[in-house]
Amino acid sequence: MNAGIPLVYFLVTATLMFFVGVYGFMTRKNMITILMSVELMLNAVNINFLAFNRFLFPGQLEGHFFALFIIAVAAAEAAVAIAIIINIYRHFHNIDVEQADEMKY
Amino acid sequence: MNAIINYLKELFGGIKTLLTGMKVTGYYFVHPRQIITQQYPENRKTLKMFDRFKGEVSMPHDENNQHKCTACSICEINCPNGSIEVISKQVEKEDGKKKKELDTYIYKLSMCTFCGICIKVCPQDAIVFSQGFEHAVFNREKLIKTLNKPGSSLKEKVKE
Amino acid sequence: MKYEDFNDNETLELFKQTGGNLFFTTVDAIINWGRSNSVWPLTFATACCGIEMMAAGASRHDFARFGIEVYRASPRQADVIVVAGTIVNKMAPVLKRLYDQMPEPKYVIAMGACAISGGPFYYNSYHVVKGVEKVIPVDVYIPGCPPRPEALLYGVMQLQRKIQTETIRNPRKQPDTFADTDNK
Amino acid sequence: MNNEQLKEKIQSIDSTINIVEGKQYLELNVVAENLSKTALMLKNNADLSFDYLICLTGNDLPDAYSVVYHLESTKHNHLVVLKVKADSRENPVLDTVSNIWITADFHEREVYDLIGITFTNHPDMRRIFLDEEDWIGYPLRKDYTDNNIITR
Amino acid sequence: MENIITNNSIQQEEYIVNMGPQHPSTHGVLRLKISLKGETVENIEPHCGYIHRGIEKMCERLTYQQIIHLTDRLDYLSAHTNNEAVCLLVENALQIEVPERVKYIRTILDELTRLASHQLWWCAFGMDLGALTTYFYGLRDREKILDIFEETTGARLLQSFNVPGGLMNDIHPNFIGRVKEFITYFRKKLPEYDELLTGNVILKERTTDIGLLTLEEAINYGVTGPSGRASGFACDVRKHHPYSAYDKVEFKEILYTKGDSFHRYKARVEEMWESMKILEQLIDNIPEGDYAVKMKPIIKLPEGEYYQRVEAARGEFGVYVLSTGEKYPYRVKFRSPNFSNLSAINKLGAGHKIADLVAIGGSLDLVIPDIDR
Amino acid sequence: MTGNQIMFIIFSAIIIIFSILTVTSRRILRAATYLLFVLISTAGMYFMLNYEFLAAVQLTLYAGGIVVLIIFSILLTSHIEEKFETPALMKRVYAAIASIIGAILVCTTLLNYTFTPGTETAKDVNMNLIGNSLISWGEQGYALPFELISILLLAAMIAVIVVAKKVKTK
Amino acid sequence: MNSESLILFFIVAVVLVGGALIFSSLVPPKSFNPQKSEPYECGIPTQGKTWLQFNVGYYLFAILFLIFDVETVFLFPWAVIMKTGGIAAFVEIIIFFTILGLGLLYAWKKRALIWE
Amino acid sequence: MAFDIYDFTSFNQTIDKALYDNLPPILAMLTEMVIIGVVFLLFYALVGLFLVYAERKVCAFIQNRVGPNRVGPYGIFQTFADFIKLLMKELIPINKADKILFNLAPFIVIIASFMAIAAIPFGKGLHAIDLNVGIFYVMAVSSLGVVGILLAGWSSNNKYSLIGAMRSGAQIVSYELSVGLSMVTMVILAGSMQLSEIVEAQRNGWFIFTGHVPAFIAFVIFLIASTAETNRGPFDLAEAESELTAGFHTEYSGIKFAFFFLAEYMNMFIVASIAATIFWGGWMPLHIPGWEGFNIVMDYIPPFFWYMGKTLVVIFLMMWFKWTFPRLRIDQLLKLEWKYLLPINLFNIILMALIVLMGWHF
Ligand code: SF4
Ligand code: SF4
Ligand code: SF4
Repeated sequence: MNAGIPLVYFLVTATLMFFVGVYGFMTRKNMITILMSVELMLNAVNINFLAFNRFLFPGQLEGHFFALFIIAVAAAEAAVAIAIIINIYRHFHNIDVEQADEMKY
Repeated sequence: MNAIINYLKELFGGIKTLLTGMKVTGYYFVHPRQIITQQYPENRKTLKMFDRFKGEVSMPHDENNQHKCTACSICEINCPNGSIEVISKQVEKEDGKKKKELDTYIYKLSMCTFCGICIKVCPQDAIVFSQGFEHAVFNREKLIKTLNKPGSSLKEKVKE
Repeated sequence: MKYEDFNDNETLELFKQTGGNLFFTTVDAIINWGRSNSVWPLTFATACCGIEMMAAGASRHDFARFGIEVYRASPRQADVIVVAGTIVNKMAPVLKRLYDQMPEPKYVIAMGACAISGGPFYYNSYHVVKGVEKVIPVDVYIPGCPPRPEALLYGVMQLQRKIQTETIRNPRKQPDTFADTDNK
Repeated sequence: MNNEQLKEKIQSIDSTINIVEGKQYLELNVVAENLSKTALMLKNNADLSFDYLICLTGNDLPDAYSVVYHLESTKHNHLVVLKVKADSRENPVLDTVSNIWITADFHEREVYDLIGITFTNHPDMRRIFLDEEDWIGYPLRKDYTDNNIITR
Repeated sequence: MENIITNNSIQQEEYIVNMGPQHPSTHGVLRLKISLKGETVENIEPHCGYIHRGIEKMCERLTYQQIIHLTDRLDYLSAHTNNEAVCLLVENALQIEVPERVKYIRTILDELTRLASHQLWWCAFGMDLGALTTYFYGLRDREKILDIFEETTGARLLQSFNVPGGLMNDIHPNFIGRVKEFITYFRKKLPEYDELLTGNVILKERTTDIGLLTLEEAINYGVTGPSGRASGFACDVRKHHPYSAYDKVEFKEILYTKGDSFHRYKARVEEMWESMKILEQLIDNIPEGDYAVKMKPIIKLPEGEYYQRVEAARGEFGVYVLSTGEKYPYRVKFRSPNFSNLSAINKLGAGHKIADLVAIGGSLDLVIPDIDR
Repeated sequence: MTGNQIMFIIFSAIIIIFSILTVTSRRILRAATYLLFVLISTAGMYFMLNYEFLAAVQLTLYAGGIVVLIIFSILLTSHIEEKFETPALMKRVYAAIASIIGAILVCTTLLNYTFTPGTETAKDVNMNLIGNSLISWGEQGYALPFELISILLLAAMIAVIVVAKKVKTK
Repeated sequence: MNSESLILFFIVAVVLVGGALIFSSLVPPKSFNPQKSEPYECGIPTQGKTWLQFNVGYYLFAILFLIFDVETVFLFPWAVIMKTGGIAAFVEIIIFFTILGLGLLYAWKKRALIWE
Repeated sequence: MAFDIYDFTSFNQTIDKALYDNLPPILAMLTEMVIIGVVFLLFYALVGLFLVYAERKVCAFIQNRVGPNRVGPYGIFQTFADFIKLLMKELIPINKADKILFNLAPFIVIIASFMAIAAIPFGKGLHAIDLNVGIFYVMAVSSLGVVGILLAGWSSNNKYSLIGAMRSGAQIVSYELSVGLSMVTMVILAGSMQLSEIVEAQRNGWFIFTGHVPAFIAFVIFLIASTAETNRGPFDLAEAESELTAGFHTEYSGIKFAFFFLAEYMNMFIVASIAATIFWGGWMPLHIPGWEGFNIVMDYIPPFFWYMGKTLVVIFLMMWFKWTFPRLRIDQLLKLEWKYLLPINLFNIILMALIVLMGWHF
């Protein structure tokens, strides 16, 4: 299904996505949105892994499995992150990073 | 171990009660004979109300277009919510005596509560409950009825 | 049921006069068919008449045959509000609000003496609204206290007949003749 | 206990209570100040123990606003009627009994709503049926008028 | 997680949800203003009056015969019982002894009313809990009773069949047969109720330990009827202050002690069995006689105060009349069972979930027009 | 243009547009919804690369799991009328410049580099292959990470419960 | 047919569903009154914010779900080859389950599975 | 075998070929897809309407009444009338609602269910797509629907909606686990995730028979969990009428509401199809070993009917549940999932793995 699409296209898309994520990471204040930016970056990386795997090493599966484990780890990370965010929210009624400076856990 | 046994007991006990419930509904599903629906507009011909059914107050007229109401207004006074208005007129009899006679008997179906007091108190038994129930209208004015038919007159008491 | 078997055909003819547009007849027919066969009532019952409304929904009389068993609790999804029971002053704004929140096209059935005119509470009562039409426009009146379920079904059929006179161009045109009637 | 014994018993505890044989039950007339005291006594006295307030009625009598309490003892199965008149006609005030029988809470609000007797120390003295904001007057008073009412 | 509730560092904002006036599970136009915390109910504030019709005021302008049709409309599910209260009051005040036949018929109709009411409660309760089929089964069986009513009294719901001094009419010739037929029918159907709902594990889970009311609280709140008896409050007027023909029949006063929603449920289901027993005892023994004594067309009660209590389907229904000897009563007050029962709702519901509130409301079996009058 | 290319364009357009919307939207739930679209399109990309399993995993875990969790926490922590303030202009400009420069740098590098496509015969990534790799040790075997994942999950679970239950100590 | 069809499938669905939506927002009769667009709350004006207060029960379950979802995802490939994988696959999954079972047990014991 | 006469693979290929021969490839593909899309959408709508009608009739029979019978013979056009009515109903904008999300939510719900239906094999070769991760794909796609529900609840600026959405979110995600895990149980037995292969694997006996105890347990769990996942009674807390009036779609009117309504029934159809496919052999006819004559007769019933028949039986079961049981409370619901279904399910997987390992299955 990837016939006729050069590898670079995938990579460029992924790059743009990654840097949009970076932009979000830098400008956002709300922790949940920051988490969302991180997810964007992770996805960009995943696309890269898979594109490289498919185009450069079609006989192997490293990229595929890397992506799989990244997703799994991302899920675990998101779970813990959100647990922490919610907990912060319960304490400060606010989830802005800037206000969370005064966290005295 | 006990905990596990309890756990299983609870589980199967619960399932059993659920199945009992399903048995009941299942029974009715496979027994369409139990359906008790009366299909109203289709069964209009055969649909018969009980004879005491209070459909609406009506004033029976006999074949000479005569009714029994003497316009005494007892029903009007007794009706708890003023659904009846008896308008009477004075008529001169042949013998020169003035006599009160019914002009219009207004019955507000829209207000009647079908308590039956009017019928019980009427000394002449001039009004009865009729069985009709199909009264729905688009215009509220249609629900204010005149019970005596046009041109009707008082039925002379048969002296016995 | 045949046309002649219904009462109050005169008023229905009035509705027909105000409607009627040759161009859209077929479309109207289809839409009215849909609308009239699927009037979903709002679960709204205030008093005794509500019990008879429930009875009308139950197995013996089965509202569902007319396709109106889908009682919706939210006015957003309801087509008809069956005012079953007394409306008092405190309730009137609520009723109005519920009616306002229903989407067009919407219909109102006044069921029972209370909804039509205040019925048993017409005289000497300080808190009863004397007829829902003081609050919202009514399409069909069903007298009775309470009307028996068949009477409600009959009322619904009257409503269906009324819906069938609608046109898509100019829905729900009330003839001016009884814009403001009051109990005399 | 039958009515006689009850009468004796109550009289022996508090002789200021005016006891009348009513049509059905004993009627105890108390003055407004003594209301909560008497009520408490009726409930707590072991021989009387009127623990169930059946009904609480506000009346607009020609001379005063009054409240009637129907009390029953679930233990001894006897019943009395407690009656009290509010002192003032303009601003009738009575003590609450809702701390003695919780059910009086709603009933007193009802009396307040419809008759206009205020109960002191009541936890939540608001109208219960009529609209709190815009209803004026107390409809069960005999002199209540309203242009909503259509008389026959 | 009890720890979260103790956490005060968040400023607590009241979260208020209205249930009603137009709400499927308040059975009418009751409005419950609920303060929530998460899904847990903190406080319930009932707002009544959405159907306050001023019946008590109206009664001051009506004769005693005319009052009766208004009592029908208080608790329309116990219409007959409410009528009876007024009639008994008038009869007692005038010291009229009604014929035995009237007493028997009244009692039979009372019990039929109670059965019909409990059936309706059963189906509404099931519906509140989401078991929609109960609605249809309950009303299906209720229709049989309504047929009996309609044949004899001419109306299905609001019969106005009692008049001071007796009954409006004699019973229909088919009456006895129909009642017997109904009893045999319903004896078969009632176990189905148990199979479908009572035994159901979901129902048990939803109702046990929900809305506990102790005996003291029940008495203190004046919670009567099956709801009170589920808490152990022996408040059955039929038993303790018998009227009509109740002193001639054997029946059990259903008493439970736990006072949770499930036992309120049970109490009603068991009461249906008891009602059928009463019916069976009476139906064959209706004495011959008149169906009413002759009354003067204008009834004037002697001056004084009267109170008459009867056991309606939901608890003790009382009529208080203050008469000045006129043909109109000076003051009429109805002691409605639901009004007192409702006052306990905050006690019952606080601390439970919203869903439990529905179960509690259902198990109290409120009829709103009776509360508001 | 073939169907593939059209699809690719659609997907990448969705990805880029909605990623930008995700990081700029002022309503947080909208941002989450846009993120959902990005993730779904990413799954589409995986489909295009013939990694169906991974695409489905992406849908289940990212779109159906993480996003749902994010939405849940948004539902818990923010209100419908809430809008973010736009961040300070300078901050935005700096961030934008940084990311644009980064993107341009990487892109030029990518475009100038010639990748040598792999010569091996492409493996059909079917479920059997994936499954076998997951349980085999050694070369092309991922049994160890597979087991490690379970430990990771255990750790995450305990962490979550500990964190969620922590309030008591305060 | 292959997985390309998915996207077209999707587009067709969007177009037709959206078409119905647009049609329905243009054609049917409309009316306006000030109360119509107010949120519905049993016929009473809404009080306070329409916002559910913090409720820990929900999110804890969502998080636990996510964790078990990851597990399900990893079970699928294993399940496919269980038939052919033999004892090795079985042993591995036993280990996997034991570790996760510990987690579940922990949650159970910590009363995290009880909704408040 | 005899039922192979109903093979649609060659039929598909013929159409495929005819199109590609006569049109440029891209157009050919497009037309093909559009045709399939429209056909499926029609099918979708018809099935949805039929299911609504069927539900009404089923509950009517359970409840001793006749159900709709006045619109067309036996009322079969009832749901069409409803549909026309809903289409011609005003759409009310809500104050302060998040307009975009408010309109998007029904889309997400309905498209998620629509995408899931694409993978379901209605007969041999009769499916839109046959992914090698088919069953997983269906699970993945249908898990997106919950997002729509959450969005709907949040964006309509209504308290009931929000509570309903939160409840239904917690419920759907929880039960999705059980659905997934019971699928895993059957995948162990089938050794494949491709739906067509799973069906093929049941040529000699449906899994519910060959897998004996664990398969049966898995079936029960699947039934319960999928009922919960589709938000149907007794798990319909999200729209618990008696508590939350209409739950998450309280504020939706007209066609948007119809989408939610339709999607609910379609989700039911999808889970029923999956149940029929993985437990009851999909379009495979019933075979009883040894009864050759019987088997041959069965073979001549077209697979599509087998498939539909089985699906409808499962749907009927779900309706039967709904019309019998009271609704659970949210905490009981979650307790059921996390304390009963999930542990039993995990245990069941091990059991199934053991059975497969030992070759105890038939
Ligand atoms: S109907 Fe009877 S009571 Fe009424 S006015 Fe006529 S005669 Fe008198
Ligand atoms: S039945 Fe009753 S309400 Fe009706 S007119 Fe007669 S007295 Fe009046
Ligand atoms: S019309 Fe009669 S039955 Fe209906 S609500 Fe009014 S009083 Fe009750």
